Amino acid sequence: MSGEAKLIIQDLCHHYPDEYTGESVHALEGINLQVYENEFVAIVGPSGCGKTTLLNIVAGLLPYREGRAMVDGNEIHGPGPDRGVVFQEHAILPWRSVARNIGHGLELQRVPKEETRRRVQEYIDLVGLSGFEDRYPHELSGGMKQRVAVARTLCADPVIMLMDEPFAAVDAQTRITLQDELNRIVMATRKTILFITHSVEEAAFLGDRCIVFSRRPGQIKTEIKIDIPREERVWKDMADNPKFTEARDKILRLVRQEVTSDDEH
Amino acid sequence: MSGEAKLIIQDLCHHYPDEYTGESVHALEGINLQVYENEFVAIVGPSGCGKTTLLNIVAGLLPYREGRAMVDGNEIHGPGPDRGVVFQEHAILPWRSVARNIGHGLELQRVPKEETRRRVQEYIDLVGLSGFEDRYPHELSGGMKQRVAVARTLCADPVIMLMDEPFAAVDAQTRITLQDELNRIVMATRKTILFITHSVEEAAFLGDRCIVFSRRPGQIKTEIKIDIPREERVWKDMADNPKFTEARDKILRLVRQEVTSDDEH
Amino acid sequence: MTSIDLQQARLFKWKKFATEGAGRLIIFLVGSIILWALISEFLIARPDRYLPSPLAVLLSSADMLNKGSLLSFYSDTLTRLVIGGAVGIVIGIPIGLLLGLNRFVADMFYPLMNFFQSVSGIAIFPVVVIWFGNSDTTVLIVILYTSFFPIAFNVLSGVRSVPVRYIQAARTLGASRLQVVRDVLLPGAMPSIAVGTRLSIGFAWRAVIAGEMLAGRPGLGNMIFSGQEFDNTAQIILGMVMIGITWIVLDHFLLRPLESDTIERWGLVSR
Amino acid sequence: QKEVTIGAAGNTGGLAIFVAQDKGFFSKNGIDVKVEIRNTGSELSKGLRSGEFDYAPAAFTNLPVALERGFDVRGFVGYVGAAFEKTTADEVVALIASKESGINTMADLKGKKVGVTFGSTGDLWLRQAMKEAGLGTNDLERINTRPPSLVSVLDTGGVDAIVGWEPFNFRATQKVAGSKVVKRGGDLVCFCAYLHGNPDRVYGDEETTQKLVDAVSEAAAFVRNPANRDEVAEIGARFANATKEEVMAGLDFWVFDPRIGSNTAQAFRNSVNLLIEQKKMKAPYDPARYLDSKFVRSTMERHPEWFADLGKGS
Amino acid sequence: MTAITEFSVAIQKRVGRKRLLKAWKFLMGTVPFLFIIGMWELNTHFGWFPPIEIPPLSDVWGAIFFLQTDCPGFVAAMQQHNECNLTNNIMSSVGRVILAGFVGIPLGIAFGILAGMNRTISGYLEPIGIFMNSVSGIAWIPLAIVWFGVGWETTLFIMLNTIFWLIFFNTMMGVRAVPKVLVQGVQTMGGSYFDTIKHVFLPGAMPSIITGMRMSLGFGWRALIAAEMIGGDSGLGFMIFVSAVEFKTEEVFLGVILISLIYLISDRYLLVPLEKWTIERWGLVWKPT
Ligand SMILES: Nc1ncnc2c1ncn2[C@@H]1O[C@H](COP(=O)(O)OP(=O)(O)OP(=O)(O)O)[C@@H](O)[C@H]1O
Ligand SMILES: Nc1ncnc2c1ncn2[C@@H]1O[C@H](COP(=O)(O)OP(=O)(O)OP(=O)(O)O)[C@@H](O)[C@H]1O
Ligand SMILES: [Mg+2]
Ligand SMILES: [Mg+2]
Repeated sequence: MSGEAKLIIQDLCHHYPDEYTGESVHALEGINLQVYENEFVAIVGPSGCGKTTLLNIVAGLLPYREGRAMVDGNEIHGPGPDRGVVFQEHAILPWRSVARNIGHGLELQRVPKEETRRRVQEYIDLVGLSGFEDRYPHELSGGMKQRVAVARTLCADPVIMLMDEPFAAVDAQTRITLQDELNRIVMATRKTILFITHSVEEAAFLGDRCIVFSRRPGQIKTEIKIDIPREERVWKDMADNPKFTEARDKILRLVRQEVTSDDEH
Repeated sequence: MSGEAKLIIQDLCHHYPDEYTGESVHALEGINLQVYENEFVAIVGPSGCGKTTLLNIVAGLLPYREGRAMVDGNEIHGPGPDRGVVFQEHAILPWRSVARNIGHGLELQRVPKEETRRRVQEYIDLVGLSGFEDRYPHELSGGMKQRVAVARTLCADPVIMLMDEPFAAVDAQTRITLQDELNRIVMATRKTILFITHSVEEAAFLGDRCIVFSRRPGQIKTEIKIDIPREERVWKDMADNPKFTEARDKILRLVRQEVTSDDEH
Repeated sequence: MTSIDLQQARLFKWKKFATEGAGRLIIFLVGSIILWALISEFLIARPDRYLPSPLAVLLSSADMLNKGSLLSFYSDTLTRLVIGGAVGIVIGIPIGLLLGLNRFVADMFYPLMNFFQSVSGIAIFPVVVIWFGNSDTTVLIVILYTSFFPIAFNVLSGVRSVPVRYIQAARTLGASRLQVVRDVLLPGAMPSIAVGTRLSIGFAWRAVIAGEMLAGRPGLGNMIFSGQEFDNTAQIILGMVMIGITWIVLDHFLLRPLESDTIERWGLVSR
Repeated sequence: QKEVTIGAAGNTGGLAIFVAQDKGFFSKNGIDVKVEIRNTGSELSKGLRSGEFDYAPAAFTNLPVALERGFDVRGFVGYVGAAFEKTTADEVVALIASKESGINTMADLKGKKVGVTFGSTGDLWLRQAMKEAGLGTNDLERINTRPPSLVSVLDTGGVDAIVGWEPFNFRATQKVAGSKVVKRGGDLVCFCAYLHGNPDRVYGDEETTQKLVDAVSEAAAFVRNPANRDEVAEIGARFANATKEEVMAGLDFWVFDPRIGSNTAQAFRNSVNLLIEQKKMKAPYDPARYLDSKFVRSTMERHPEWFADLGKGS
Repeated sequence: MTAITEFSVAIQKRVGRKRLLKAWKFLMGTVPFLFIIGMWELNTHFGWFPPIEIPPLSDVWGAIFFLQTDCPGFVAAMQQHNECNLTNNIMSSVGRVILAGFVGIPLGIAFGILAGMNRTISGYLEPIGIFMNSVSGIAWIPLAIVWFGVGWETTLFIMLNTIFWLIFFNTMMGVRAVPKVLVQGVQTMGGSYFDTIKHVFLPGAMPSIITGMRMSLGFGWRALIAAEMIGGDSGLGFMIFVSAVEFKTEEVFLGVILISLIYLISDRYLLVPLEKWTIERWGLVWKPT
């Protein structure tokens, strides 16, 4: 991988205390992971394997005890604007207009008004929401809301962007559009991204590298490189792209194994 | 057609007054229709063409001014137990158990308790709800609720049964089961039925005669006889039944015409 | 599990007990009584006048129990609540029904009812006193007045919110107007009636206390009021504590179950 | 023999009624009476209106207002006060100031808070006393206080002074350390109250009314007799919310004179004039429409001994 | 169609059926009021009930001027001149509501937010609140009189006690209902603890707070009137109570009518629109409490 590691995770484990019995749930076990600059890492794995847990730790929303997690060389302690998060549900604020939602991160960092306005407009254009600046979230469709969420995170210019199943809640048609768009945005902004998904197709389509998690306690099972140039990653051409179908089928097999062994369990 | 006409509709028109402008919506225009004893008439037509309006008039829920509508030779004035209605949404009462919902019509007509119990049990068995007598509607699935609604109407022993898209709100799988079941029930009870649906397949599968409505103002466009013996009407054999596929495609074509001309409009 | 784990688990359980549910409540109650006693003992210059100690309040209750006045006040107040509240509800339900059933009647009387609802029961007290003197009748009228509106308005909206489909279905089964009311509208409005009843009794409870105070009729309200007039602060606090506890018990064990029962039984509201 | 309900105020002003009840003067004169106690005069009037009582007393301070608005009653015997010999009687009313307030004279009231029951005779007296001392209505703040609360508001320092009557005055001086009487009485107003009932009641059963007047007159004579002080105080303590000493102290100031005469009428007129001045009434009210002396006259003729100790008047 | 139906259809077309229905509804609603006023006038005429029980309508109207007799004018009334009895009482009641609102609402919001964010705090504040709400505001009056004496302090205390807990509970519920992701979203953008309050909890709880404000006005106004009657020395509640003592029934009627009008108007034209505005603007669904 080109560049330095933006995110470094070493021997990370996590246990949740159980509310009732006091016994703990073992969610993550010995995770070692590095995400390099400009890289798009996708994580897939069976439900409940600890993907969200990992992301929350990186985002600083969940304190950790065992192992280390560093962004840009700094140990993670609590959330910060160096790691932008896009959540599955629309985490944008209903009481702020589109423009003010997107500019929120800059506002919190006390960036001057003029500068904020300029950058907000830039990202509004980037995600194709021109004309909707003054709308409120309840006036937008689900797909548009997620675009606002992506733009909001981008606008704060984080070192790494964390996305937790961002497109899980939108319908299939919109999802495809959003994936194409995200791809375009990644090309344009060259962001470093850690992307969590349930969908194998999504992982294969978007990721430079795809990491497959095992069942709980979540461990890294394999990682698969997907060597398709970003320019070629457009859905309408994908069905014919052998690299894509191959990667997809491989990931699918690995995930299936996990799910089935889970069932036997 | 065998037997006498149970339902006679002559030159029926209907206008709704508009709440805002005071102008009226022309919903039905010159409907002439007869439903004979033991006959199953299905009505299809584009959305908003006035099907529900027609059914409400026959049910007596909507007063009409122009034309005539008679059941069993009596002019229709208000609702009555001679016309049983099965609505799309579950119109069964949440505060009555299954058995008491089904026996409600008999209760209202002050049929003796013993007799009521016997008949209710008969219909519970008929619709396959034995064992659920004392459950409350919120404990049932959508399909089961519709079975209760059908049993309730049957139990009151109406001259004609009116059904307004009764299966529109249940999922596809359940729907097929319910259609098979309704067919079986029709065979067993030999009821006269006026059935409204959006689904061309449903109309072709259930109807002895299918009436296609034009766009609003609703007029009868054509009627198609479907000459399949009831015993043969089972979904698993239908795909191979040429009479069925032929009728279905014919109705489909007619409805498509209406919808498309609607779009051009 | 190691012994350390066990110890930790025990600690965890204890922590849970201290921060949640009944345990927290017990700690809270004991704590606040101790705090009260301390404040009364050390911070207040004339505790018997401004904040008598818990013990003084307890003694005052023993004293009043002895004289028999406490129980008689208590039963007087409850009797008034039951009579006034019941009459308010019994009048409120049919009127709410009538308004819910008939658009014409509703259009006509809704604004009137709305106006009188905003005239709070306590504000009409001086008027009622002129009409009926400082009598039980006055207190009852004020209770009735306050408890009438919540139930009437709730029944009205309850009846209105019964889906038209239910009514149509019953009609097509051959139900008469009366049968529709009995079989569809009343049960359909039941959750609202339960909510309204709870609200009504809550309003009535306030009205009883205020009415007794203002009219000087014997009861808990008057007990706290005369406590002030005769400089017996312990009696005031005793009365307040009894008022609070009575309401919590009444609401928690009688009215709330009534409400949730009707609503949950028929699955009308998914919670 | 039907039971008659009589309302009385919970202060020592009702001694004649309490004594009549306790010593059996009612039954002796042939009536069966139940006595109901209320805190204020206005509560009594409202009770009479709503039919809680057959007879009740009301003072000349708030009664005329009600009369003007159609409250139809006839006063037929004195309850407390002495508007027969002269037109005023207010020794029982006093202004009591707390030690901290530093009030020594009426003039010191300027800018102070005074607790007084609105609409009571005490209120009327205060206004007159202020006028006498050259104080305007804005010079001090009047706080409406129900009679039983008078002592405690003075005690807590909620007010600087109170205007009340017995037993509250005496109680205040006893309970509130350092408080003292700044002004008492002064022939400013008449603290007069008469027993009355609505005309149907009074004239519908004149026999009962007469018996009641007889009983009250006899009891009043008993109360006035200095030899009975101790016993009277004991009875008073049981009926009113007061101690024996408090009742005893009140006996020096209350006058129990059942008679009705032209001075009574004049006292009534004076009171009405003050009320008009205060914008509480609109027009004068003829006392003849309220007062009826025929029952007391009859008693006086038949039992002169009950009135022998009283002075002359008209 | 007959001429009449034609005419009616023409009118319906011109004005709009909805608007006609609304006007009709309004007219219907006034009928009982007119009837009551009519009966009231007839009573004055025939004297069924004496004026002490039901004063003539004209007297109630006249009471306004009577109470203001020596009031030098509008400016003086605003300055609370001593002779402007009616306006003084109105202003002191309304003023107390406003004052209690100014103190109670921010306090209630502050504690409500703290309690909503922190289970431990709420765990201890909640039982106090439940008990305080159970001991209805009115039952506090005697103790308040002991503590603060008769006067504005007592009435203000009663108001505050009522308002504070309602706002507190509503804010707490509102804060608890704010989805956690919204908070996390702000945190991950570098928002501080204070930022989450300002940008998430406060606006998120706003509809609930405003509902609480509506309830406060309803309950607070009632409690205030009662407190003024029992332990106050000014205000509309005080006025009607004193007027009743002095048998000035027309002033009592006037006071009662004013009390409900002030409440109705402030609820209808201030709080209901405010409630609607926040809810509709942000597309938040209103949850009945
Ligand atoms: N707060 C918590 N307390 C206790 N256990 C938790 C908590 N959050 C998650 N878990 C448990 O930890 C495990 C991992 O959860 P996590 O949400 O990380 O899974 P996931 O991979 O994101 O699943 P999904 O694909 O369904 O989102 C699950 O078994 C879950 O039940
Ligand atoms: N109460 C009403 N007032 C005014 N217009 C109405 C009313 N009910 C229905 N309409 C109008 O009358 C027309 C026919 O309505 P109807 O409900 O009978 O159609 P439908 O064929 O049942 O449609 P769908 O298939 O969608 O159920 C529609 O255009 C509708 O907008
Ligand atoms: Mg997850
Ligand atoms: Mg329809």
